[in-house]
Amino acid sequence: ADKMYIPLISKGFQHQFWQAVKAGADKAADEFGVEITFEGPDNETMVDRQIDMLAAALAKKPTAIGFAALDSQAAIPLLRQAKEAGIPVIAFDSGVDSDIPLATASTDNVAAAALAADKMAELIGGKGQVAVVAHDQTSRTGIDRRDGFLNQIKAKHPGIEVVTVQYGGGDHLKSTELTKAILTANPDLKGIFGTNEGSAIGVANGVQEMGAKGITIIGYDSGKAQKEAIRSGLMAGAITQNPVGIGYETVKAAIEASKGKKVPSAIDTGFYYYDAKNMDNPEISAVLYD
Amino acid sequence: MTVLVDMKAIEKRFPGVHALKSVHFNLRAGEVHALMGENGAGKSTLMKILSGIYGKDGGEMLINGKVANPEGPREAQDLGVGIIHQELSLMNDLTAAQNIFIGREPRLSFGRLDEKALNAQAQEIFDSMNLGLDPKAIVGDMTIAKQQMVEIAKALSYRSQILIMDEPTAALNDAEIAELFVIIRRLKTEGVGIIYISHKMDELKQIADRVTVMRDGEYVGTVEAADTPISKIIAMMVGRELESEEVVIPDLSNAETALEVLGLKRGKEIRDVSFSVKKGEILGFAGLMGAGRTEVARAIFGADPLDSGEISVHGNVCKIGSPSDAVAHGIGYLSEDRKHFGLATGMDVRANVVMASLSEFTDKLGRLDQAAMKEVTQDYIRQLDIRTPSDIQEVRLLSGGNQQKVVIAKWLLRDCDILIFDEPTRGIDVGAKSEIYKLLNTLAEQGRAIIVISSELPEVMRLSHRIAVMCEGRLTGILSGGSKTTQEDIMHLATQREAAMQPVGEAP
Amino acid sequence: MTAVNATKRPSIFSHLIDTGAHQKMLAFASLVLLLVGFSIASPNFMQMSNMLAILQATSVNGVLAVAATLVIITGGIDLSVGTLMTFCAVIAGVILTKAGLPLPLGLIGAIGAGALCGLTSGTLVAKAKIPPFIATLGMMLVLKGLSLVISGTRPIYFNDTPGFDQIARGSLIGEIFPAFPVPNGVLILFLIAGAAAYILSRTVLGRYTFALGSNEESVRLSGVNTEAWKMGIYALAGGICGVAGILIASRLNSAQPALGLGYELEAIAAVVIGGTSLAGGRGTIMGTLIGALIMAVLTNGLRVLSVAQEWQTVVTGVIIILAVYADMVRKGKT
Amino acid sequence: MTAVNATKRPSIFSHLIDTGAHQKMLAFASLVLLLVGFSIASPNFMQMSNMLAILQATSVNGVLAVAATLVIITGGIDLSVGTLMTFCAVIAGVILTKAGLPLPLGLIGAIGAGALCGLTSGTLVAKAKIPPFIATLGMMLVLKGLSLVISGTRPIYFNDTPGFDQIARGSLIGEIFPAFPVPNGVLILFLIAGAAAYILSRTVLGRYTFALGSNEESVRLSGVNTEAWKMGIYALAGGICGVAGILIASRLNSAQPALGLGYELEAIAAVVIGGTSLAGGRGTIMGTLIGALIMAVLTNGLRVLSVAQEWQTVVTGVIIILAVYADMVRKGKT
Ligand SMILES: Nc1ncnc2c1ncn2[C@@H]1O[C@H](COP(=O)(O)OP(=O)(O)OP(=O)(O)O)[C@@H](O)[C@H]1O
Ligand SMILES: Nc1ncnc2c1ncn2[C@@H]1O[C@H](COP(=O)(O)OP(=O)(O)OP(=O)(O)O)[C@@H](O)[C@H]1O
Ligand SMILES: [Mg+2]
Ligand SMILES: [Mg+2]
Repeated sequence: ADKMYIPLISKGFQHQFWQAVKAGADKAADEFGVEITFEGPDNETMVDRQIDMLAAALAKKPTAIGFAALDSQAAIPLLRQAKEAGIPVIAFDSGVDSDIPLATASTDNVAAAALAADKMAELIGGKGQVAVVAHDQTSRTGIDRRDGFLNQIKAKHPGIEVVTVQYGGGDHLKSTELTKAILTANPDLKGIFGTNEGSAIGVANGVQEMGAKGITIIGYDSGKAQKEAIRSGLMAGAITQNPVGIGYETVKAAIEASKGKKVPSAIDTGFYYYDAKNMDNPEISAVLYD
Repeated sequence: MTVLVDMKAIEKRFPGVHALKSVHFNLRAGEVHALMGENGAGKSTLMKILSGIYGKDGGEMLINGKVANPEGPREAQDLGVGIIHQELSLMNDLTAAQNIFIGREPRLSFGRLDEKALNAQAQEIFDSMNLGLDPKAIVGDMTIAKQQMVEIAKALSYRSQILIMDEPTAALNDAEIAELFVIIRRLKTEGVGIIYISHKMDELKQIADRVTVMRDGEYVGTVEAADTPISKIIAMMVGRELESEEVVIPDLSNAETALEVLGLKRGKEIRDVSFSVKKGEILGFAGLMGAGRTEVARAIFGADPLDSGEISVHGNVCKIGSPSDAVAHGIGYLSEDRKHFGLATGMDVRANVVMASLSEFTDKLGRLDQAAMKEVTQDYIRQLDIRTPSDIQEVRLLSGGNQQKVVIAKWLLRDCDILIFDEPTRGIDVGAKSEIYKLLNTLAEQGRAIIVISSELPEVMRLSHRIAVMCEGRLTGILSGGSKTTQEDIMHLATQREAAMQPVGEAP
Repeated sequence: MTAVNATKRPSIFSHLIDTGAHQKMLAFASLVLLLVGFSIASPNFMQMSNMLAILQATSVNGVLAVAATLVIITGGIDLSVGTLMTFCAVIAGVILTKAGLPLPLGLIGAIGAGALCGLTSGTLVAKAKIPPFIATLGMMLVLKGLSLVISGTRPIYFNDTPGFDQIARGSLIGEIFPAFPVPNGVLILFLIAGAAAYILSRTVLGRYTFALGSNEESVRLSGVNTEAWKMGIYALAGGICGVAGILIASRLNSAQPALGLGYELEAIAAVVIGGTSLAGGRGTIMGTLIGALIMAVLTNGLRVLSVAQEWQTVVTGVIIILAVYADMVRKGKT
Repeated sequence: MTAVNATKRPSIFSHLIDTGAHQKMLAFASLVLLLVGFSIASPNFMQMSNMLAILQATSVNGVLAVAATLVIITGGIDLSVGTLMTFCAVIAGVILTKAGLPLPLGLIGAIGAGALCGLTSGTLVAKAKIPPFIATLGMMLVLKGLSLVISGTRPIYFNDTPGFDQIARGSLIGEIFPAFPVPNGVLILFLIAGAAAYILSRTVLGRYTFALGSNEESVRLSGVNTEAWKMGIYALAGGICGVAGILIASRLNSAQPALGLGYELEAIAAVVIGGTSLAGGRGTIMGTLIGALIMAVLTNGLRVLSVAQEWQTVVTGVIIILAVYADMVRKGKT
């Protein structure tokens, strides 16, 4: 018989985070002997393009589908179509406002960003000005990480003022440029939180180019540059999710669901804060990627 | 005498048009060989074959005794063939000198340009033409006549042994034409063979040695210019005799004034111009290149803004801020530059003819009546004898003269009370010209006021009931039409610079 | 003046029609070639559901491309189509969800907002003489910002407007012919395209659209109020973008305020692949539709074939170039 | 040939020159206006470090805009500048990091790859007669895909090439005048701009660049091998994009294969704001530089003022339109 085929429709493709998810999915595919494909739109605003991808994936009569929804509602009709065709759907990274996905493998971005806020407060001594360089103003991950950070600061760290939130689209160069502008505008700034890999590297770059001293940078995700910046002390640390785990678990759950097995409805793949001290711990280094 | 060019039984077809049917033509060294024929006869096409722009479909071509099939203008140039195209083809953003030497710029090492040498060489050519043009002037800012001069200078700069001039004088006035003839005579003595195309019959006697006539893509015959009367050549061209008419000046003493212009001013171009035209009158405008006639016409039509001045139509002062205002007041303007301002050359004949009158063919919902548009267009195609395979042929594929007829048809259809024709017969053949003269007279008889701007004095004199003359932006006088006024009278006013400002001769 | 009568030469006329038809047939052939190729390569491609998915994917981009065609024929360009679409979707969201007004008001509001924005671009181009590229680039940014401002940077859902999602997703045709559940979005695309084609070929507005692109100055000197007409064309294009806004909002059952950037290039690409010249003066809606379909078939087909995403991009680029190259070859331009 | 001597009427000609200088002065004035406005609005704006940040921010976009200017003057357009830049950065990464070859080879490789891709676009445009919009759109997609393929969809770091990040970030000027640590990236921008300006005004290539944009057919009929020259210009523009690739790679100390989309519109916007006509035939590098600076100052200033992101976008759109409108008014076009 043909191999099982499981397409994964993600939120992105080119970013290192999504490539790490893909790596995890590929690993599971090898392990269980199934065939997968992995694709996602150019950026996280392209909700309708993602739906077109989902439609094309359905046309291939897959065994199961992995889906990271850019919008919690927009894809529901197609998911219904999948359900009618008896194709199990596993959500990853973000959930869907529907009971169709049998399982959701994701990170709690709000809680993770709150952890970043706590670490930031700890590192700058509980008071002072901080800024956020976010990757997106409207996407689920962008909103969750920004609001997770802001709300935690507001709730738990009254001495800290978030002076500005700016959005660089995850573009390294744009994030660099806007970090420099933030530093110019706020000479007393103590720290900056970058909400994804591109933003974090942009922040580190901007701080370096401006020669600013004493800025605490907290990033998100990993990647070689970010890991090195943390090792060298340029960045204080970062939140890491477990993208490889997300990819792996998604494929695994999809296979089980397609065999009619019961899968847990929420698969929390977890997140960690890492810095120069703990990043070589096996538990942490396992979820970091280059 | 050496034969430079010998074209035998040349054939050329375009989709839907058999443009050349076994045409013969030869050119000797040191002669001016005029190529004559009605609009669309195939003159330009024949010359494009000689200059390598089109390939021929049949026949044989010898250049300097050798069989030649130049593929592209570069090869033709190498064979000694230079051409001044009928349609201006200059680079508007570049200077005169840069245009003239495009592809042959004087260079320094490493592909650097020697701009100094470039300008100096251009200046040399202008000097030899006795032409006061600045080599560094941007071509796009020049008047059409000056652009034509640049084209001529460019062709001369190649020092070709065979020089084709396709209607070089269409945009020039008499003084400029005289200068061009001096150059042509000088080239003749140098042994250059010149092929000369023109619709101005009087030029034949002055410059041509032999005349070849074409009709409808066919070869009619070749005659010696000196011993063939013009009327015979015209008969060869159009296939019948044309009778020439004298201007008849109607009595307009009781006619109401249609258009009155008072104190029109704009910068240096228009300096206090006032005149009026009555219903039924044809007012001619004469002047040298750059006299400002076009500027005045455009100003009245609202195409360019004014500094000051008052325009009244049928006695009512009106504010004309744009051409659409002017048309709403019943004023029409046929531009001298058909390619840039007269036609949408990418559209078909029908679309161009109805362009100014679309509201006539539109119903309440904005739908167009194609059938009606087709019918009127075909009427004009017949009336003006526009040579086109159909009314939906793209205008750019028509011959130059036929394009001009399309513009005329556009304004005839618009049926304005006041019509300004700027160089209406530019590039139009003799036969069609007399048809257009008749039309203008008919329009005047119907009570329309007509202004004709023309650089051809015979045309102005043949048509005008009164003749306004301009010089350097001023109206230097208004002469009465008819045989009493001579060319000298007009030239006198046309060259009356500054100082003497008194208008001579008042309205009748 | 010999009697070279046009009516005596019918061959020319019919020849012209032939060439025209021939060309469109061949453009269509490119499309068919793609369809056949993908069908052979993958058995899953040629299914009713996938064909419907392709049509549905064409609908939004197709409507935007129709709007872009109008502006491009005048010799302009409209970079704001994508964000204008989003803006109109947000306006519909505000009217229907935030203000809770009835559905027709929402639709009128979206289309009206589109027309108004188009009119603004048109005014900038026609009256202020700002080059279309800049005027619509500015509008693109302004509308992108305003969509975020008005929506409060979050999606507006249409859950309280029952039937809203059926505008694009439902299928009137499917109710009559259950075997062909063509989504309404596609129907709307064809209606809009038909209307635009009619306007272009049969009305004064259409005539001036071509004339402006062909030689604006000569049109002005024919006494036409070119500024007003140009503004009208931009407004019409804007209104059509409003329809696209409704379509995408209905498909997503939400107004996504950040959407729309990058859509302008895709729309313009469809227009140019369809044979409309960016220099203005010539173009057809039919061509644009075929162009939009070529893009959609290509994207879908490569996905169905499971081509790796990075290679999908490469192949798309190559095929766009080839499609237009084929067009040039048959027009004898090379 | 009457004695209407142009030199007898110096007013017209000198008027033209006056207007020219006047115009550039005024374009510059827009820029100064922005600078002054932001300085008043925020005390932090007018600091040396921020001015350097603005210059640095101009460098990549400025170099791309110079490349785009060349192509636009020929009457074309280049949508591939952004992804070509990325492609060249990736090529440099492959040569330097993956193959471990010496620095100069990496630089030559990047610029050479850029020139080659430019030549390809040029060939498609000049020989295959594919409209520049489509040819470069296709190239944009192809290069985007190839960058991902070649890099294996991950960034290539230049950690093993010491000094690579100093290409853009270091400051030769700063070593001489420590008070003005102008980054090398800016220096390179000015060098490239200077070279391009020289080529445009003083060399045969530059002459044909303008001539092609002005009236290609007439150039061809003058016996110039227009195809070869056009290909040369696209290749030159491609090479310049290669320099931009080196700059961005050096600034990020890595080749980011997914970057580059959207950069083309920004570059073209700088060109048009700088007064170059998209119709071709006219334009200046100086204008483009000013255009790029206007964009950079605007973006930076609004960020320094901490204007909310969505309003930043709106204001940017409005100011781009106003800047060009001011240009139109002083040219007396409205
Ligand atoms: N490229 C073309 N495609 C189709 N028909 C053409 C083309 N060029 C010329 N023709 C047709 O060939 C015929 C001859 O045109 P040509 O330009 O040689 O005339 P001409 O004698 O120069 O006329 P004129 O005095 O008006 O300039 C005309 O009927 C014209 O419409
Ligand atoms: N685009 C332009 N730029 C600068 N000067 C111009 C321009 N067009 C016309 N002029 C100048 O305006 C004056 C009037 O030119 P205009 O074309 O009106 O003359 P005209 O009497 O119609 O002559 P022609 O016989 O050449 O048509 C001349 O001095 C001319 O040089
Ligand atoms: Mg001719
Ligand atoms: Mg004139």
